[in-house]
Amino acid sequence: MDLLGILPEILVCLTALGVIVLDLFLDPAKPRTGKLAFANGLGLTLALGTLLGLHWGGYASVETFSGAFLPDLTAVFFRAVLLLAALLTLMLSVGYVQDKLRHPGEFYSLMSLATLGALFLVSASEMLTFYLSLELLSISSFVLVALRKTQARSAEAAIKYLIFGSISSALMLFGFSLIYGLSGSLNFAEINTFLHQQGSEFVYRFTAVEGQSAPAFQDGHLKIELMAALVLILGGLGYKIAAVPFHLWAPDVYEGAPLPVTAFLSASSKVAGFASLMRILETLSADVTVPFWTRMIVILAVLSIVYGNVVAIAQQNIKRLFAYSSIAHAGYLLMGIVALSEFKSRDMALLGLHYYLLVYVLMNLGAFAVMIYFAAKSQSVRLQDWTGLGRQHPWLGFVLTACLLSLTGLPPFAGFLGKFYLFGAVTMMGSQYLWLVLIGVLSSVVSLYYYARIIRVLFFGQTESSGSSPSEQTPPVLLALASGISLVGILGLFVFPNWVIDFVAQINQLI
Amino acid sequence: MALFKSNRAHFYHWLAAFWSGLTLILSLVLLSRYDLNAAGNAFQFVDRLPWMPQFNLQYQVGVDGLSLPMVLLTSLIVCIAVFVSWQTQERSRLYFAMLLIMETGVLGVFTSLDLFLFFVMWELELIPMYFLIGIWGGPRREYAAIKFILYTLLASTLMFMCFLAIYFLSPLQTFDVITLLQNQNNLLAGMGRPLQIALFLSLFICFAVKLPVVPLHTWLPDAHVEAPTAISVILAGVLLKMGAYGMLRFNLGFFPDMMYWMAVALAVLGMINILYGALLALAQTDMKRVIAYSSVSHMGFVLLGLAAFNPIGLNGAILQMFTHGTITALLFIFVGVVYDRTHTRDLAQLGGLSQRMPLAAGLFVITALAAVGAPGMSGFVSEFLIFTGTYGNSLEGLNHFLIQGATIASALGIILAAAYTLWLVRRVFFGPMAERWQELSDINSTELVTVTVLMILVFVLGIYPALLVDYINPASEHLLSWLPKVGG
Amino acid sequence: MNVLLEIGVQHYLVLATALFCIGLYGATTSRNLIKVLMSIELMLNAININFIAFSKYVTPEALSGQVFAIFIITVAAAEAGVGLAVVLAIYKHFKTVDISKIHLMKW
Amino acid sequence: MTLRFADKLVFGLLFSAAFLLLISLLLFNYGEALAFYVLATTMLLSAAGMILVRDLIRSAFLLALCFLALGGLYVVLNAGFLAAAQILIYAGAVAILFVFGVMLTGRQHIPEHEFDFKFLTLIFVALGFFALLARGLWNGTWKLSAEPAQADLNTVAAIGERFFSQYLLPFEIASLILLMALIGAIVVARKEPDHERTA
Repeated sequence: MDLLGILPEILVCLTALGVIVLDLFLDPAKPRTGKLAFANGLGLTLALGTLLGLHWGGYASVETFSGAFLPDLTAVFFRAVLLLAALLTLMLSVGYVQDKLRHPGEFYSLMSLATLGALFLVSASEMLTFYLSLELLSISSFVLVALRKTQARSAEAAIKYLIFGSISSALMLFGFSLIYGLSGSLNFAEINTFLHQQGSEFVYRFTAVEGQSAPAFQDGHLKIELMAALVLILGGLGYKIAAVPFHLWAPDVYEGAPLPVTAFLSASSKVAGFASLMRILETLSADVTVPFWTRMIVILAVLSIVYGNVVAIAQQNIKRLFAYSSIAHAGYLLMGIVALSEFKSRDMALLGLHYYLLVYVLMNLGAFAVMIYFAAKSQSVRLQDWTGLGRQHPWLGFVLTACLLSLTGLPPFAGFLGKFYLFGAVTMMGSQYLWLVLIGVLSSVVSLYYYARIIRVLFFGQTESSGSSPSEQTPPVLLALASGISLVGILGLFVFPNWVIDFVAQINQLI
Repeated sequence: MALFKSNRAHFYHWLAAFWSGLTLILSLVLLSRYDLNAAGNAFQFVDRLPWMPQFNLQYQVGVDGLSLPMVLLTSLIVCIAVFVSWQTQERSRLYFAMLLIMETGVLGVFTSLDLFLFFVMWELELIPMYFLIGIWGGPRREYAAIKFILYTLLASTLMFMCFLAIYFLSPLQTFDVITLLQNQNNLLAGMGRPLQIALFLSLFICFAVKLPVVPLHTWLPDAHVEAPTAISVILAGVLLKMGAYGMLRFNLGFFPDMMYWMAVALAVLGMINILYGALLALAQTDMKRVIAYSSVSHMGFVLLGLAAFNPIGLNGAILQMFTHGTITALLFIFVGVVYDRTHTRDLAQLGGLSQRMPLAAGLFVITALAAVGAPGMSGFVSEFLIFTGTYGNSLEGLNHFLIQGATIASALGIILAAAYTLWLVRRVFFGPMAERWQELSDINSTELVTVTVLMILVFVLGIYPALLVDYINPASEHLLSWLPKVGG
Repeated sequence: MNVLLEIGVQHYLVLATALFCIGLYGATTSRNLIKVLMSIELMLNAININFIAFSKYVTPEALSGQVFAIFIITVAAAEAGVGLAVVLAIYKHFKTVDISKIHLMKW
Repeated sequence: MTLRFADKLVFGLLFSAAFLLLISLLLFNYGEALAFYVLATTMLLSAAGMILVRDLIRSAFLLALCFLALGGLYVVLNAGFLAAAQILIYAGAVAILFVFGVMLTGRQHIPEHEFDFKFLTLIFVALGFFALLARGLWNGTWKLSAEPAQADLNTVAAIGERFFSQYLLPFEIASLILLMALIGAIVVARKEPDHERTA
């Protein structure tokens, strides 16, 4: 058995276990967050290094574990993104964990386990592994959300997350069971082959009756069993990416969860959700199913974009605002998924999805890094309490501004290029989807309104005369480093997007 | 071409002055080395660098007779704006950084020869503007800033859509402006007529917001009033030109036949702009608002010149862009001078200031004359060219007369302009003076230098317009050569 | 009558669907958190019926459905454990397990 | 507690009937159809009762009954190992876990299911969903196997063998899930030694 491909996962797993064991040996009376974070960061860095080293070393991925684990190039990309996200989350969390959480060991261990679930999720190639990795990610997220035990909101968020999560994973499983019944297999590749070969059996044919005019249905309707499977699976995954109407948990969970956990959910969980959605849809794509799921995704995309952006305008709580913003971003990414359905726009769509998810992680975590510091400074996550913070901390304020503008999709930040690829892919599908692009573009303008509100509060407002000069309050090194990495990332990816393009082109050649 | 390397200047006024001065010198060098004898259609100093070769995307810049005056204007006005804002103390580092980033953006707009780069630069100019208005602006700055950015961004989304469609739906699959302009005939091949019209109109609306054309102009007075002086100078002097530039470069360049088809509409829009702006200017009590609306009026002349579809009118329009840039900059500088001393722009409170600041009053009178379009100054030349052009416009039949009618109606705008400008002069500098203005000082040397430089330019162009028209004319002839029926 | 007497995969599917709907109904309408968790268990059990029925009728040799069901049971147990722990935390803060009274944040 | 008598009736009847039938079926394998119908009815009724009964403890016991009946169904489906697992894990552990949960959170009376318009609407939505899905699945084109299922397949050994070959990775992930749930549940449910409450 070839264990080299799974080595990064093994390292992350060992890290998670190592951290919890290390926690036992450390004196609980002394501050131990730093040591635990260091150990965890070391493990994650090692895993990321291994992953990249294997890739650059020319290691060719092979299916292992009887087809359960397929670390193809897409998976390599997303695993790198996920490990990066985990590292950034780790960096920005240290201060918060030290101040607010009583269980640093459990926090870091669970964070690593959740990351591990996400890693397995993006490279799973059969339904059982897929489901189990999803649950590993989900259940550890539930616990992470509940981890701030002194806060009632934390528990409330956790229970809401848990209920919604369990129901939607049950829906998805029901869909899985139907697919299993239809195809007789759990393996993604076999399911895809089956649908290609016998997909036409799942369509109601309307044959012309003599003497009557020909029926209007050329391709017919999908039979209910396949349709139900598709709807249920998409519903379950729609929850993971917080697409409307499966978004109900998101605002409350974002608000109630500890801030680093919110950051983690908004980055890692979303990346894992989209990577897995791409893989599932690729599995379920055959001539008969593609038109159906395309229609569904279009509806989800439009609803998410419009709803997320419009409701975000009214938010006063930064965490809630980011929840709605993340819903809207799910909508933009779903537009890319729509463009996956056609051959001519497929390359562009893949590029858009890969690029945007990478950039999304950077800009979101950059924003959260600054927000965690500001929240600690002002002891609040309400927008009006942040007045003038940008003036006190011009550098962090600048990073936050850059991330917000990138989220809006303004040049010269990478978010702009990402949106360009996504919208471009949809444009390539032809003029029948131009209205979708128009909605996307116009709602980006709407999003500027609420992002600009944050910027306005940070910079335009009157500085409260707290008498503290910027120099005496330097943010923690790691947090500053995380925000710096994000900033460099979103600027650098704008100027040098080529390596991502080349990488995705490589993926396409393999497909 | 090193014009773009000027952003992110780090500290203080001198550094900003140095960079913007350097940019000005460089653009003058550019002017002197520009080859007048080359054919009008060629872009010169083209510089290209692959950016995303997979998408035929590159960093490509260059200038022609249309963009060269604009580059010159931009670097001049920004340099002047730096001196105008010499007094800015509060967070000057950020202020000048923003100013220079904006200059980068605007220069990029005028020189980029790649649609994608053009769009990036177009947006790049927005963000600093938002901060400049929002942080250093007047009492209602937040409202003005967000209104400005939302208007412009909404408009530019239309442009973005249009560029996407041009790239992905046309057979050319490129953002390269030079290639696109050379192949404009099959640029739109394979697209239905409604889509073509939609593309054209979305581009037009985008630039119309920036110009601004009348129903879309409401952001302008707010932004002008709330912005600090130097920013008003840039806003009126440079940013409005971006709209006109876009219209000439892209609407006329990519869709010449549709532009031609819209000629009458253009003339009428221009006329409305001129008259409506002038009438509203008459009704204002805020100095800045008067000038803001006069900008609307003056930019109407650009539209009108465009509608002539002959080189004379087009030369006039481009020249008008330049002269309006200089003259409005002058006007705003004077508003700034007055406001710095009196801390009010309310015409009801001002008056008789010439007793305390005679030099400023004298100079302001000259500027006002220039704004009105008195002979001997550049405003006169450009407006004269526009009127001659449009009166002898190259359309046929009824349209010909319709445009002539619009021209005559617009001539009324000149009278109105005289009315509101002279009225402004009278209300501010003459008449009885309130007691509290006794302590005012006259215009200082920094201000005097900036004003003089601009004023010399106004006179020079007024007396010897060929200085610029020589550059402009080949470009405008080339632009018109694509038209289906016009013989140039 | 033959259809009713000869038990095939359809019968199990309909049964599973019924159980699933009952569970879904309970999970979405119940006001008691513990009952919600119990309803979710019902849904998972309905899925198990599906998998095991398919395992018998579709892939009698491979047994993959049965294996899947075993894992679902495992995960369900884990989920129930974590769920009840969170419910206890809720009870500690709110002194109730009534969903309609847990609304620090608007739903 | 108005339905106390009805509760008792339902509860007692179901429990006794189901146990008798379950045991007899397990022992004598008395006809698949009959077993299916009896077990299915028991299961559905106890599930519905679990949802509708107000007392939580009874709910929990009805849930256990439902799990038991399911275990019986698994026997009918030639899944002996699963039946054992079902009864041990679900009926034995999970249901009892819920009973503990009910005890720890106090047996509060939470009013629900008023017989009003909303209730009726929801019932109809649920029924409609069920009807649509059931009809589709009943007529579904499943990939049915040609050869009949072997009743004597040694499922325990077969499943064990598959755990360590084909499904090794899921097995490992499942072990991680259990570990994580253990850590998580302890962390979340544990009382803090010096519990200070901050706003």
